[in-house]
Amino acid sequence: APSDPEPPKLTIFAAASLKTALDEIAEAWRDRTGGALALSYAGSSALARQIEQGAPADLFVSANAAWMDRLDAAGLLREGSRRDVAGNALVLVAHRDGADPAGDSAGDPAPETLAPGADLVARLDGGRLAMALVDAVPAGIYGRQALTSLGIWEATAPHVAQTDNVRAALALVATGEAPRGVVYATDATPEPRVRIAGVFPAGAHDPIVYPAAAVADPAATPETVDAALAFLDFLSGPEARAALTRQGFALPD
Amino acid sequence: MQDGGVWLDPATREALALSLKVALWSTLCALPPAVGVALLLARVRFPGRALLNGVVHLPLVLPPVATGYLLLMLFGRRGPVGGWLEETFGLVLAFRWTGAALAAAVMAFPLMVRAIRLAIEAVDPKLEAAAATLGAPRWAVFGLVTLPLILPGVLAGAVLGFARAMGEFGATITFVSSIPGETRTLPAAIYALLQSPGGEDAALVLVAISVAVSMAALLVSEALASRVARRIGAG
Amino acid sequence: MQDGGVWLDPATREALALSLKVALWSTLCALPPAVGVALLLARVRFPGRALLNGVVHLPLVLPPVATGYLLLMLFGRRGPVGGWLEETFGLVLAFRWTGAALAAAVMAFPLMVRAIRLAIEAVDPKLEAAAATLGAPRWAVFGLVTLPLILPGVLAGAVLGFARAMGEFGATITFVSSIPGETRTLPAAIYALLQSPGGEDAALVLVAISVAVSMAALLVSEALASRVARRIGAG
Amino acid sequence: MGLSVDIRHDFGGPGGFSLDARFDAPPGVTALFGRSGSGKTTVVNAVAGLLAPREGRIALDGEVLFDAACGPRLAPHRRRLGYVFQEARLFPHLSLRANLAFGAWFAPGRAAPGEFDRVVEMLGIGPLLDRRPGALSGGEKQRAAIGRALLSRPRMLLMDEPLAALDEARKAEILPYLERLRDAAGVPILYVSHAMAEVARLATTVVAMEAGRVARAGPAAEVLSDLEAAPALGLRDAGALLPGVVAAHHADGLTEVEVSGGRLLLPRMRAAPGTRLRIRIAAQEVILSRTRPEGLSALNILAGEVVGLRVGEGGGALVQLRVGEDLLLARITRRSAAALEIAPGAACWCVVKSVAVARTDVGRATG
Amino acid sequence: MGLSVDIRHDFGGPGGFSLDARFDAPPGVTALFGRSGSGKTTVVNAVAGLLAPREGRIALDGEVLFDAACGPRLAPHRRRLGYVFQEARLFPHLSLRANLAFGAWFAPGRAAPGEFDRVVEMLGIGPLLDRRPGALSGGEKQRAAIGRALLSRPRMLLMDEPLAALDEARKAEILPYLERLRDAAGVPILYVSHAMAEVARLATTVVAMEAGRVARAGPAAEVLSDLEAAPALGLRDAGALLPGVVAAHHADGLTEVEVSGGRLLLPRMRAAPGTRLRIRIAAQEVILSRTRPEGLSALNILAGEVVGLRVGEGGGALVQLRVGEDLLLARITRRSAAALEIAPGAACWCVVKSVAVARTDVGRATG
Ligand SMILES: Nc1ncnc2c1ncn2[C@@H]1O[C@H](COP(=O)(O)OP(=O)(O)OP(=O)(O)O)[C@@H](O)[C@H]1O
Ligand SMILES: Nc1ncnc2c1ncn2[C@@H]1O[C@H](COP(=O)(O)OP(=O)(O)OP(=O)(O)O)[C@@H](O)[C@H]1O
Ligand code: MOO
Ligand SMILES: [Mg+2]
Ligand SMILES: [Mg+2]
Repeated sequence: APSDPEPPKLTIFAAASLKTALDEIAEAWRDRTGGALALSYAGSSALARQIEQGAPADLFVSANAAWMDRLDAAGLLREGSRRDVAGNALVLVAHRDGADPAGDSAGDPAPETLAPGADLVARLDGGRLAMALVDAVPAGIYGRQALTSLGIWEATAPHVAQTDNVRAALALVATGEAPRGVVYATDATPEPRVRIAGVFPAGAHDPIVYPAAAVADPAATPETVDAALAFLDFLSGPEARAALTRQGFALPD
Repeated sequence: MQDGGVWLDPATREALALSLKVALWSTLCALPPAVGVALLLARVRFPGRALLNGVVHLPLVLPPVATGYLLLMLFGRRGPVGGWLEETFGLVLAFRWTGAALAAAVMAFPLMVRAIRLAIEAVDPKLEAAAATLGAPRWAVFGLVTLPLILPGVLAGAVLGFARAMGEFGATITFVSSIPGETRTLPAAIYALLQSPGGEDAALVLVAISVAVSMAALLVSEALASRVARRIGAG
Repeated sequence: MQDGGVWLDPATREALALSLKVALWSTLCALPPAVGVALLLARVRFPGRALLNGVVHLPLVLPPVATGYLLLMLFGRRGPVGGWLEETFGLVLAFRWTGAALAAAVMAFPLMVRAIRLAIEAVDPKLEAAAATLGAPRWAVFGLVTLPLILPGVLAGAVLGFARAMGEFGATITFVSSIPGETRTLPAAIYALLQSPGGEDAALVLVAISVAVSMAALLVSEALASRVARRIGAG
Repeated sequence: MGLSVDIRHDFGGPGGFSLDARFDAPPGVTALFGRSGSGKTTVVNAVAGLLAPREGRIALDGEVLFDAACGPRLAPHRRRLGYVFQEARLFPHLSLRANLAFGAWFAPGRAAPGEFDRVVEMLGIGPLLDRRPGALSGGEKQRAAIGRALLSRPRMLLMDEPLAALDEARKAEILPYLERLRDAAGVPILYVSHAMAEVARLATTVVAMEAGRVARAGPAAEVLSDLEAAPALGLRDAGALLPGVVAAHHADGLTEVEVSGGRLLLPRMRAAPGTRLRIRIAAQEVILSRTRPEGLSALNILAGEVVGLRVGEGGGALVQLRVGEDLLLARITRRSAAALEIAPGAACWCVVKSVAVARTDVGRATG
Repeated sequence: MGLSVDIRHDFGGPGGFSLDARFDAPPGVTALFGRSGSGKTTVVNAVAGLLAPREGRIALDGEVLFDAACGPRLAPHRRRLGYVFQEARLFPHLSLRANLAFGAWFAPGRAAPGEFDRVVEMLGIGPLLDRRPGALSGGEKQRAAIGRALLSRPRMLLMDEPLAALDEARKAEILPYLERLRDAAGVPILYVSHAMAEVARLATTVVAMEAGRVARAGPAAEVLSDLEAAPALGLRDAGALLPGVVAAHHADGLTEVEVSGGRLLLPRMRAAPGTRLRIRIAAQEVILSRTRPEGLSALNILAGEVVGLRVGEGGGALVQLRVGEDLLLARITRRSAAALEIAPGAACWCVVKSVAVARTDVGRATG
């Protein structure tokens, strides 16, 4: 409550891809509660490992369910605090030639829904398909799942250029280095140099969710625990949802 | 970022101040052991010399993330060294700026050692012998002859180390995360910006700041070095 | 990874071979310009010297990802330099191991320049003057006196560069991504493994390979260097 | 023809030194003589092109090497001057053999066959050829440095105290070689030395420097027999140069040399009868007598006439005598000068020991 | 007491050199004499502790500095030997002043007041104190190196050709200082030199080296007047040492010195009557006569008796004579030896010019 004398400062470890949205939400939280937040953005894997090593995080927002699962299994999460706070979609982006730097999508052809057996390779025109690392980085893993379920992974794999994170894949398409790329919708929408050329049919890959949970710290004061749980609630609240939506995130059901 | 530009953005200022603090401390703390190790490698033949040499170079060879991972495992609160340090000296490295300094120092260490070692190998041992015949014990020979003569190399090592520390990112963020005000250095801030849509412009500003700081450090070091060189050289 | 261990894992072997190729080529190609730039910085006072010095150090100061971005902008197919290279020489860097070598070379460049520059500054100009009085024109003085005398420094620079190239990851993957057999070097593989839960053990194996290779390179270089030093020194 | 130097230069810094040197060095050997710190090396460096004087001009055989005002500033490697530095400056990374060969790689034309071996032999560095400079003694380094300069086939040699680190025997082997170079090959030499014996033997021209200025310059025979120049050159080292011609070799190991004032018997030398020589007679080794002395072990007694007398401090006096057509200097005590009534015009017998004229004191005359 | 050296060492490599040196150096100045490459610097390095010989033992004043077998190997800085290197080896990063002061920082005890200024004055490097070695001439560097060693208050001085780069006048200023050091301060000196004049003046002991071996060692007066040792030391440089006592100073600038065989008139010297001196009479400056010569400018005529004769190659002969209680050497031609019927037992007059005995030839006698 805003009347609390001195709310504890929370440290939140969050996947870097959530930065814009979370910064906005943190601002709102501060305005609302006066509580200070320290947000540490990095790759989900690094953050998870740090929590394993006793990092002073009160909350963890991951881009990847697998790492959250691992912390869960290790008993490092506060019982019952885990929830999905956001979702995302995977899209096929294409480089938009210099013609329309304003990023006005009006002239763009409407995105197609990729069908099983679609000839992605032909659309590459000899170029590369940019993706995040397909067996390590979440966006890459989802992408590979999608292409596999469409039955075109085998054919496409030799043409894939993998990057260490999904933003780098986006950059490859944005600079025109790669004609096509598979990225999150949240990354594609604000980038004027790419257009969304395709979307994946529902069920082509596991649902993309961003789980959040409070970290179990036996030394934590009750106030901190309360504040952490309160922030989790706030994350699922209307203000946060609005911010997430503004950044293009889907909302969990 | 409100009106007033990045210069007034407290988060940026915080990151810059932290980067400077981390880079300075890591350079200062790594320099003496770097001189020591360089001396060992350049002058002493001992078993395990090759191993030491290899270990020193490790942070260069490994991807920074791997180095960060190893640091986390060793110096993390639950790591063998980190735990011991905390118990014995109450020194916590994990998720503190001290840890960021450690990571930066480790990454910069091979660069420092090499530069200093090169300088040591260029010192004419005849001068050291002359100092010894004048009654100077080993430490005095080192302090009065060797050290002044390798000063340009030490300076070069310090500059390389400082620059590397200013740019260090992979190992730092993997080891101590990116906690604002504690471990969020400029590179970590740049990374975070690059990870979020529309962050490129803000990232460019940080890049520019980072470049400006390092350029200033370079200029200062060059001026110092040329002064030292003038003293040693034509004199 | 089937039974038989990583040594037989073709993907690992591929990454190792590629890393070696990239590191070797980047070292070899960067060495001559590094010598040139080191000479310029050490010996010539010209306007823009500070700028050149700064530019050389940039890759050290910037987070590798930022360097990778800059490379992409400049040397990508659509980048000003990249496009020109492709048109003029048919040289494509994007998504090729050549691009990885470029990234590695750029990252290693400041280290090489520093080491070589230190060595150049340690050369007694009186020896070069002596060579000139014996009729040796500038290039011969360089080739017959300066270069042999700075060989230990060049070697040290090469080792630093090679090690750095073996460990380079951030700039490489940002610039040329990670394509198995073309640009997927050991560090990229290590990074990938470290991203997924449970990948640590496999990553450690790659780390060990990487360390072993670099140790070997170190040992060879040390042996070479001590041979050179013996020739120059007591002789 | 020859070398012409006319330069001014200042070194800044505490106790700064300023040089103002002007002299002409005709072909032959020009000795730069002067106390430590008088500016000899600075002059040689300027001639070699290693130092650009603030002001002035340097020309060799009519070709301007350096002109501070507007003219050329020839790079050192285009001057083709073989420089033997005061410190050996051998290349530490090259074997002695490669050090010696270094200059020849860039010299135009081809070496005289056997030249390398001759030089190595003369310098006594044959067994050391495969060593590196770091493993040589001080004198060995210096010899190698001499060889390196000689073998670069220079059009002029600059030698800065080349023999200072060497023993007498070794010097006696190198000096004749330098003489042959001067006479047969006609290579001019600018020669810095503190040793008057070397200077007197080799030099055709003497330039005495004092505190950055040329105190006295001129033909060696003239300067060395000059009463006024003697203090500047050092009294102990005063001594005149007599030109002579080998007359005969005697069975008992002596060589007879004809000088304008008579005949001298000197220790045997390898020079065919008829060879022209120059013989340094150190002033302190000449004994004067008003009557012709008899029964002395000294074999050479020449008749002379006193030309000048200079009484110095400390009980000594320097006497200049005409012996035949040449001038001789004798250093005696003031007491003797008084006792013998030495004065201009007085007739005197000059006693010179044969052996006092050391082998290093006898040089071949130029041209 | 004194230094005792007994070492063996081999350098590998092409034309490898092997050293086998054994000599004792009693207090005073021990001259290491020998041709270039004979191993002098190697011996000095071993004494200084900069080279550990393969085998042997070095002791100073009874204290073992080095014993290859089992004993101590004292580090150089514990030996407290002031070493003047053949090349100056000044510290390039320190001013001349700091270079000079370097040794004093580590020496036990306090410097004699004014010592620094005295040394600087004697070496003539006062105006250069604030310069760095890079801005000094060759001779200036060498003088600074001498000063540095002197000011380190060593218990022994090792000097490797310390005066080679200096002019005669400068040498004449430094030699008396070294003498005072030897006599007044009792600092023993191991002195490497090619210059016999220096050796003869300073040395109380002479060690002649040849190709890594000690060819002859002994008290200076004995070795220098020894007919057999003369070739090893260089014939031109042969000359005996006569002990003498200052008898009187004359108004005409001469000093009278009493030697066992009579009185010598020498150029004036600054030494009170009664001072004991040693005077080097170079063999080639002695003229022999069977009858007492008259009317010569040479003032010193001593009666002697031939002890030995050594006929060399090249027309020369070396004669050893007893003059009073001491031995004198004279170098004359074979022809004169025959003409004068020089043979052991023959009575002879020895003519020595006053001025031929240069100031550098007269030293104070030890102790
Ligand atoms: N490191 C080395 N390796 C091989 N030989 C060496 C080494 N140092 C010296 N020598 C040889 O040992 C011999 C003696 O050297 P040293 O320096 O003692 O001579 P030196 O008597 O001092 O001569 P100089 O008068 O020329 O200085 C020389 O022939 C030299 O070539
Ligand atoms: N770089 C310099 N800066 C200032 N002074 C210098 C520099 N180089 C030489 N000098 C001074 O110039 C003077 C002349 O030096 P130079 O080397 O020509 O003397 P030199 O006659 O060769 O003496 P030496 O016989 O001792 O070698 C010396 O007093 C020296 O201190
Ligand atoms: O936010 Mo991520 O874990 O870098 O895709
Ligand atoms: Mg000089
Ligand atoms: Mg020597």
